[in-house]
Amino acid sequence: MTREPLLSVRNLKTYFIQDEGLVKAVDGVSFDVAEGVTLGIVGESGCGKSVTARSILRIVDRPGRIVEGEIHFRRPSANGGPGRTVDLATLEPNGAEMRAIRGAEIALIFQEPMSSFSPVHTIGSQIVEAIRLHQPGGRREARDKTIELLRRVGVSSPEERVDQLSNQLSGGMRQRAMIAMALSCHPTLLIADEPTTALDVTTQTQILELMRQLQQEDGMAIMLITHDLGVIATMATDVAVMYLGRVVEQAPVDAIFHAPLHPYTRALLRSIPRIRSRARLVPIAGAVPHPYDRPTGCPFHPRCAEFKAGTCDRQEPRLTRIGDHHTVSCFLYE
Amino acid sequence: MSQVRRTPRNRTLRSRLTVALVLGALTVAVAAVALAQGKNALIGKLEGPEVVTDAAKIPKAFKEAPQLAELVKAGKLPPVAERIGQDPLVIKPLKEIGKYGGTWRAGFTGPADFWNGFRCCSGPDHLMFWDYTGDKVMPNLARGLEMQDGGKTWLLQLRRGMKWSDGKPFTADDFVFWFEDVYRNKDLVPTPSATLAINGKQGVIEKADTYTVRYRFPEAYYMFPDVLAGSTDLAGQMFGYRAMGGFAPAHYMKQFHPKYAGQAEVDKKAKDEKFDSWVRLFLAKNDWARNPDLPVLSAWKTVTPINTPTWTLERNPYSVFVDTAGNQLPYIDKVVLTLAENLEVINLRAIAGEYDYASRHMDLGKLPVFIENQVKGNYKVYLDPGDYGGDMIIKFNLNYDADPEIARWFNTADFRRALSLGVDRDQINETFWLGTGTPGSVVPVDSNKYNPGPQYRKLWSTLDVKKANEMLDKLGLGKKDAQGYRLRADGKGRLRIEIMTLGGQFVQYTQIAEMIREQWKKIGIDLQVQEVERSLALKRTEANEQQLGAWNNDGSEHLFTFPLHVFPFELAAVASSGPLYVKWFHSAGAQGKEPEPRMKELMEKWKKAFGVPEKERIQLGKDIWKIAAEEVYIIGVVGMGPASMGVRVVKNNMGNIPSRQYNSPDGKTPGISRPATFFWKN
Amino acid sequence: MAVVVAVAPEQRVFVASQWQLMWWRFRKHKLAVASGVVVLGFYLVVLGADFLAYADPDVSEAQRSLMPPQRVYWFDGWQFGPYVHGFKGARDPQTFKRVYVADPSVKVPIRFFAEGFEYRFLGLIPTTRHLIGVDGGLDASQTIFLLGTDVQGRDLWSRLMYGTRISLTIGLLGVTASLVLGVVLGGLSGFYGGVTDTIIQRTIEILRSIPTIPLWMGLAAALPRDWSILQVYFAITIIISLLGWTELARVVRGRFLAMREEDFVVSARLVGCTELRTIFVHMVPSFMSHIIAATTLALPAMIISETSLSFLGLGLRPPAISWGVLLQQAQNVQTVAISPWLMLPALPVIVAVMAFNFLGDGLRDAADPYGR
Amino acid sequence: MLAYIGRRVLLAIFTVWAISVLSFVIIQLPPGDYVTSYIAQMASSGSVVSEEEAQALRLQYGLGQPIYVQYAKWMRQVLVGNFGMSMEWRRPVTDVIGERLWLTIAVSVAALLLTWVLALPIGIYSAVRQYSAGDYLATFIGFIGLAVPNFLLALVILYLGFILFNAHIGGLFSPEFQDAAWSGARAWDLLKHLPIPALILGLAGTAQQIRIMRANLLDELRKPYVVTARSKGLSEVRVILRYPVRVALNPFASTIGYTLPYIVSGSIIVSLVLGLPTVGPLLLKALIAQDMFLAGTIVLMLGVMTVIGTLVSDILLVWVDPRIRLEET
Repeated sequence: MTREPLLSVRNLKTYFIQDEGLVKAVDGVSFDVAEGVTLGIVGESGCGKSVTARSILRIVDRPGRIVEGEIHFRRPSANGGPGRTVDLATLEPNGAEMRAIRGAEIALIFQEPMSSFSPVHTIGSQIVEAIRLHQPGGRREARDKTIELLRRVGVSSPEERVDQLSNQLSGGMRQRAMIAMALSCHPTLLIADEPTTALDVTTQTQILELMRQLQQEDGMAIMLITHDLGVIATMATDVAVMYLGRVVEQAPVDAIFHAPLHPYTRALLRSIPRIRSRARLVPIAGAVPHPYDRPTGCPFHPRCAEFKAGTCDRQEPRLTRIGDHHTVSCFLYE
Repeated sequence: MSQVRRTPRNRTLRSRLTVALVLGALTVAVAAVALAQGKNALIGKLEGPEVVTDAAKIPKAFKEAPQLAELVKAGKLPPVAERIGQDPLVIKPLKEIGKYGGTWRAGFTGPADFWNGFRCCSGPDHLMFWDYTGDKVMPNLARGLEMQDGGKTWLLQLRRGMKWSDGKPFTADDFVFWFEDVYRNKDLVPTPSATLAINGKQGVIEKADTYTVRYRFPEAYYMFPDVLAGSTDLAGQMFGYRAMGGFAPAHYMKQFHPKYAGQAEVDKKAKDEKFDSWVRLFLAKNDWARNPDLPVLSAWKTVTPINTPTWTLERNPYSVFVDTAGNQLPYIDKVVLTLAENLEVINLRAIAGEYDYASRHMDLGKLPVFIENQVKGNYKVYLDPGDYGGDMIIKFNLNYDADPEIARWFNTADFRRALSLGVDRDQINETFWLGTGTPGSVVPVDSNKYNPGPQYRKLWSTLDVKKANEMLDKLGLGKKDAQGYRLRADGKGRLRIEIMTLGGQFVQYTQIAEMIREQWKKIGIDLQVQEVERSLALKRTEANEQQLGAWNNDGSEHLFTFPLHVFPFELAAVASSGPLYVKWFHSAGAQGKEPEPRMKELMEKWKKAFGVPEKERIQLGKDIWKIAAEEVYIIGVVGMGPASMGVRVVKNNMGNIPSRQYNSPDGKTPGISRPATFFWKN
Repeated sequence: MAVVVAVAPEQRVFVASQWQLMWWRFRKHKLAVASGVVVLGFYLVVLGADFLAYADPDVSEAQRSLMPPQRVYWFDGWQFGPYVHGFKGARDPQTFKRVYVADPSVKVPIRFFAEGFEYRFLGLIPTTRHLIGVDGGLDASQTIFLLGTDVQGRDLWSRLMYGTRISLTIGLLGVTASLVLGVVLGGLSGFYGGVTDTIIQRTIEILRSIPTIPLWMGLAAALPRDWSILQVYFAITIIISLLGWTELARVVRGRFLAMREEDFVVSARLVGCTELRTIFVHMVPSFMSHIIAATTLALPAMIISETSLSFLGLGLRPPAISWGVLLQQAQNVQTVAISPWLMLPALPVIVAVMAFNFLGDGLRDAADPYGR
Repeated sequence: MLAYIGRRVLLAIFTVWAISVLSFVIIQLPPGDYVTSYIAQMASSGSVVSEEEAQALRLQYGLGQPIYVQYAKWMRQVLVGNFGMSMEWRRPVTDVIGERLWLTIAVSVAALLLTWVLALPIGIYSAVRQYSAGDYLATFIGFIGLAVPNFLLALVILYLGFILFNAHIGGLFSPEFQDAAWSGARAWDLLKHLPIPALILGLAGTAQQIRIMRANLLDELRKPYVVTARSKGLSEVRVILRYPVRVALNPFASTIGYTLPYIVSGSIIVSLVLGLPTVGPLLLKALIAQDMFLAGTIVLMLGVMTVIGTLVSDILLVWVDPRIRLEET
C-alpha cells in the first residue's frame, strides 16, 4: 500500500439540475481503489452507485453534471513504471484524453446485457471497433483478437458468434461478450455495474468466476457495483457502503462483514439471509427517502436505530478514520 | 432595351410615381376620359383579308413553299398547278404578300379544346364563309351558290380540279356519300340536323354533275347561305367526329363503312383498334383533329393528333388557298399546339412570349400583366371586342314552376325590368372588364344589321334604383323585412331568388353575380348565388330547376344561325329562359308550354326569317331584338367586350395581323382573318 | 438513464396528478408553449371576428378595386392619433392597372370602438361597435383598408377575419367528428381485437390506400350542389373527417393494445363492468392526454384539406368566406404580378398550421415521452 | 415469417379488390356520366347534342347498364391487362397514361430524395439537441414546407422563375424536347426541370419524416448500447451516427414503401399548377369529365401502389429489425 491508489475519488458531487428540482445523485463521495484489488460498492438502488461509475467515465447524461470533487486516476506508463496521475473531473468529457482513457484504461460492464449491444450490429463488429479504436493494427488482426477474446471469456464456437447479432445470444453469452469487449484493451480498471443482476443464479456464479479469473490473469482492478452483499462477499477485497449519494463506510471486506460500524451497514447485513445462522431477517425500517427531499443532518437518521436527536438531524457527520483501512461517517464514532 | 431587364418591383414603383404625377391633376372624370383613350390604344379599326371573286384578278401562275417544290422535283408530288386546280380560292392578304416558312406556337388544353385548332388552322373549310366584317356571305371552298325556284333549291358550284389532302379529287360524290351513307345512317346520325331542314322539314342533297351539288328543300330556305357560312353542322369537317359536315372524303371513309367494306370487316377493324363498335371507329376516322390519315380540305392538316401532348398541324400540299400573287397558302409551315394542364399556365406562357399568336383562353383580368410584359415577351396586345350584346347575360327561367310566387314574378315584365334597372353596370364593367366593355341590354353592336337602333342599348339597362323600387312597390312587393329585403306577396317570408353560375369560364360569372347581389340589396331583392359544375348546370336547366342563369350570348350577333341566347331554342343549355318553350318550339306546339304572346311573336318572326329574302329578314331581325330589349327576358349586363377570346397576344414580327378582328364563334375567329395569310417577317 | 432520474418522475406520480406531470413536461417544450398562446389567439379571433372586422366583408365598390394596403400613420403631429390618408384612384389608361395616390391633405382618423355595420357580438349581443373604424362607418366616403382590397373592392382585413372564423371552426368540427370515429372504432378495434380488429384495420388500410383527392371529389361532387352554404360547410367538414379519423384510430388502438391487459382494466372486467363501460369509463380517460395530442396534430391537416378542397373548387365556395376561398381567389397570375397582397391569407394558414403542429408535438411529448 | 408474409399478401389482395370497387363507386358518385359532361361541354361551346345522340353515345359507351355490370365488364378487361378506352381522349387508357406514369414517378422520387436530404439531418439534430434553440429552429424550417399552401407556392415560384430567370413556364421539358424520343439530352433536360417541382413536393413531406426520425432517435438515444458505445471511448458524433441513428434508420427507411405513393397522390395539385405532364392533372380532368375508365385506372393504380408499398415496408421492417413483434405490425 505504499504506492498511491490507482483511482482515488475525493468528495465527488454529481447533481441533476431539473425543473422538478435538484437531484443530488452523488453528494460528496470519496473512496480509493488500489491496483489489482476489487472494490465493492454496495447500497440500495437509487443511492448513486451507477452515477458514481458514470461520473468516473465522464458519461453522465444531461442534465447531470459533476459540480465538485476530484477523480484522480493513474494512467499506466509505457514502461510499466508509475504513470502520470490525471484528475478525470477536470478533463473535457469528449476530449481526446478522456476518450483515450475511456474503454482503453477504464472499461465498463453494466446491468442490461439484453440491450447493451446494438441490435443491428454483429457482436464482432462492435468489439473490433473498440480494439481498433485504441490499438494499432488492421481489421483482420482485430477480428482474430476478438475471436480469441470471446474464446477466452468462454463463448462457445466464437468463430460463428463473432458474426451474430446480440439477440441471437443468451443473456449469459451476451454478458460474456460484454466482458470480452471490456477487456479487449487490457484496462487497468474495470467498472462492473450490477454485472449479474439480470442473470439467473448459475450464470451469475459463472460470470463472477470468470471475472475473478480474468482479474488474476490481467491484474486489473475491479470496481464492482452491486446491491447484492452475497456478490460482494465472494468478490470484493474492499467494500464501500453508499447511502443517498454518500459513502457511509469503507473497509476491507472482512471488517464490513464481521465488524460493521455504521448503523446502515449493520442494518443491511441484518436484512440479508445468511447460511448457518438462525437469526431472523430484519428489513430496514422505512424506505429510501426521495432524493428531492433528502433529510437534514445525517441522511440516514430517519431510519437509524441509534438516532440521537439534536445531533444526527442537525449536523452532518464527517468521514472519520477508525484503524488504518476503516473509515465511517457517523456521530457514534466522532 | 434597359426596360426589359427591369424587375417588376421598381417597374410598378416607377409607374406608381408617373401615375402619381398624372393623377395629381386628374379628377376621376378626367380619368374616365383617359380610360376611353386607353380603350382606343388597344382596340384598333376592324380590318381583314378579302376573298377575290373577280375572275380577272385570279392569278394564272402559282408558287409554292420550298419544301413542296423539293418534293415536286423529286417526283413525290404533282406540280402545284395540278394540286390547286383551275379555280383557286384567292385571298387578298390584309397588308402584304408574305413569305413561306416558320412555325406558329400556341397552346391547347386537351381533347375537349378542338375548337382551338379549327379556329386557327382549318382555313376555315366552310363551303361559304363570312367576309372580315362577319356580315356578308362570300364563296369559300365552294366557288358559288345559286338560288333557284324561290329559295327551294340551291346549286353549289365546287372548284374544278380541287383535291383532298391526299390528292384525290373533291367532287359532288363526297356530298352524296355523306348525305346518303353517313347523314341518313341512323347509327351514325340518330337525329337529323336542323340545319338541313326548313320549318322542320328535311331537305335532300343530290349530285347535279361532278362539280355541282344540288340541295332541295320542301320550302324556301333563304337562310341557307348563312347556314353554310356559319359554324353549323354543314360547316366543313369540324363536326366530322359527330358525322356532320355536309361532305366527307368518300374514297377514304368507305373502308370503314359496313355498306362498302362489309359488316364483318368493319367490326373486325373496330375490334383491332380497341373500339366498342364500328360507329366509334367510323367517327374516330372521320375526326379532323384526331385522325392524321383523314383526307382534308383545310389549309393545315393534323399530323400529330389532339389526344397527344402536342397537337401538330402541317401545311396541306393540296391547299386550294392562294394569295393574289399566286402563292399557295398557308405561308407558315407548321402549327404546334402544346398541351397546357391548366388555364393559368396557358396564360402565363402567353405572357412569357412562349406563344406566337394566342387569343383563346386569354384572361381579360390579366390584361395589365400582358401589357406589362409586352416588351419582354416581344409581343403586342390587341383587344377584339365581340359584336354581341352580352359578355354576361342573366336569363329568367320563364317556365320555373317549383315556386308559383317566383314563377309569377319572372313572368311579370316590370319585375324583370326593375331587376335590370337595379344592376349597376358601370361598376361591373370597371371591375371585371377593366372598363373595356359596354354596359347595356342584350342587343348586338350598333353596326350589326339586325340592330334595332341605338336607343335599345340603354332601354331598361341603366342604373335607376329609385325607379326600380317604385316599380317593385307598384307590383305589390312593397313590404320589407328588418334587413330591408322585400317580402313575398304570398306571405311566405322573404322573396329570395337564386342565380346559377359556372366557375372557371372566360367570364367570372360567380364573382359578378356576387356583385349584383350586393347591388340588388338596394332594391330589396335577396339574391342567392350558386356556383355549380357544368354538367350539373345542364341537368338543372333541362329539369327546369333553374331560376336565374348567368352566361354570355356570344354568337347572338348572328341572330339566325346562333339563336339559343336570344330565346329558348336549345334544351341543352347551361342557362335557359324556358325549357318548356323549347319543347313547344321544336314540337311545333305538340309538347311543352305555349309561350306568352310576345315571346311567341318573337319565335314566329325568327322561324319566318328563314323563308324570306334578306331585306325582309333584316327587318324581322330588328323586330326580334326590339322585343328582346323591351321584354327583358334576358338581362344584358356588360357586352361588346373582349372577355371571351378578345384578348389577343401576337408576336411583333408576325405579318398581316389585323389591328382589330371580328370576334365570334361563327367567324371561327381568328379564322375570319385567314391565318393562312399570317407569316413571319423574319 | 441514470437510475435516480428514472426514479424521480415515478416517485412523484403519487404526489402529482397525470395532468400536472404533463404540464411539467410540456413546459420544457418552449416552442409548444409559445404555439399554445398563438392558437389561443386564433380562437379569440374566431370568437370576435365581427368585432375585429371593421367593414362588411361583402360590400364591393369598383372605384376601390385592388387597393394596396394603406399605410397607417400612428402619430398626428406629436400626440398619438392614428390616421390614414385619403386615396384617389383611377385606371391607368396605358397599363390598365388601377392606381391609387394618397392625398396627404385628407386625413382619415382611425377611431377605436367605432360605429360600423351591425352584428351580434358572440352571436348574442347586438351591437355596431368595432375595434377600429372611421367616422360615419360604412357610408363614410373615405375608409381604411389595412390589408388593401380585392378585385371587387372588398376589404381584405375584414374578409380575413371572417375567413379565420370559418376555417378554424371547420377544422374543429372536423376534428371532433373524426375524434369520435377514431376513438370508437380504434377503441373497439383495440379492445376486442380479433375479427373486429381485422375488419376495422382493413377499412383503415383501404381508406388510406385511395388517393385523397378522388375521394374528396367523389364525395364533394356527390353532395347536392343546391345546398345552402351552411349545409355545404357541414358536409365538407364531415367529408374531411371521414378521411381524417384513421390516424386517430391507429393511435387509440395502439394504446388499447398496450393497456388491454393492464391490471385496472382486468379488474374492471372482473368486477363485471360492461365492456363499453370498461372502455369509456376506465380506459379512455387514462389516455385522454394522447387523444388530445393526436387531435391537435390532426387539426393542421384539416386546415390544409379545407384550402386544397377550395382550390379544387370542391370546398366552400363564394359567397362563403374561408381561408381556402380567399386563397383560391388569389390563385392566379395577376394576383402574384400586380396585387400580391391578396396572397396575405396564406400567412395565417402557415402560422396556424405550424402552431398546431408544435403544440401537438409538445402535448404528445408530454403525454408520454416515449410515444410516437 | 413466411406465414406472416403469406397472410399479409392475402390481405393485400383483398384490399386491392376493395379499392377497385371503391374507386369505381367514387367515380360514379357525381351526378350524371361522361355523356352528360360531354353534352355540357358542347353546350358551353355553343354546339348542341340531341337526346337521341346522347342515348346513342350512352349505348356505345355502355353507360346505360347498372353500375355492377359496368364494373364486372371493366374488371374482366383489367384482369387481361386492358384498362379500357378513355372516353375523353378516345385512346386506350394505357396509352394516355403511358409516359406520364414514369414522369410522375421521376418527380416523386426526386421529391422523396429531397425530403430525406432535409429530414435526416434536421431530425437527428433536433433529437440529439432536444429542446435546444437549434432544435426549434431546425424543426421550424422543416415544418414551413408543411404549412405553406403548396398550390400558391407553386404559382409564385412559376411566376418568379419567369420574371427573374426567364425560366420556361411549367412542364418537365423544354419545348424542343417536348415529344422528342428519349435520349441523353432529353433526360438531362428533364433533370434540369425536376428540382422546382421536387422542392415544392418534397417540402410538404419533410415535416412528417422529421417527426419520425426525431421520435425514433429519441427512443434509441435512451438505450444502454449507446452508453456502451460511449464507454468504448468513441467520439460523440461517431457514437450517435454509428449506433442510435443506424438503428433509428430502420423504421425510417422502411417507410419508403408507402411514402412514395403518398407523394404521388399528393403531387396532383402541384402538378396541375405547375402544368406537369404527370398523372395528376390527367386524373383531375378525368374525374371532372367523368371519364370513368381513365379515372378508375389511375385511382386503382395509385391504390395498388400504396398497398404494395405498405406491404413491402412492413415486410422490410420485420426483416431488418427482428425486435418488432409480428402481430403488432
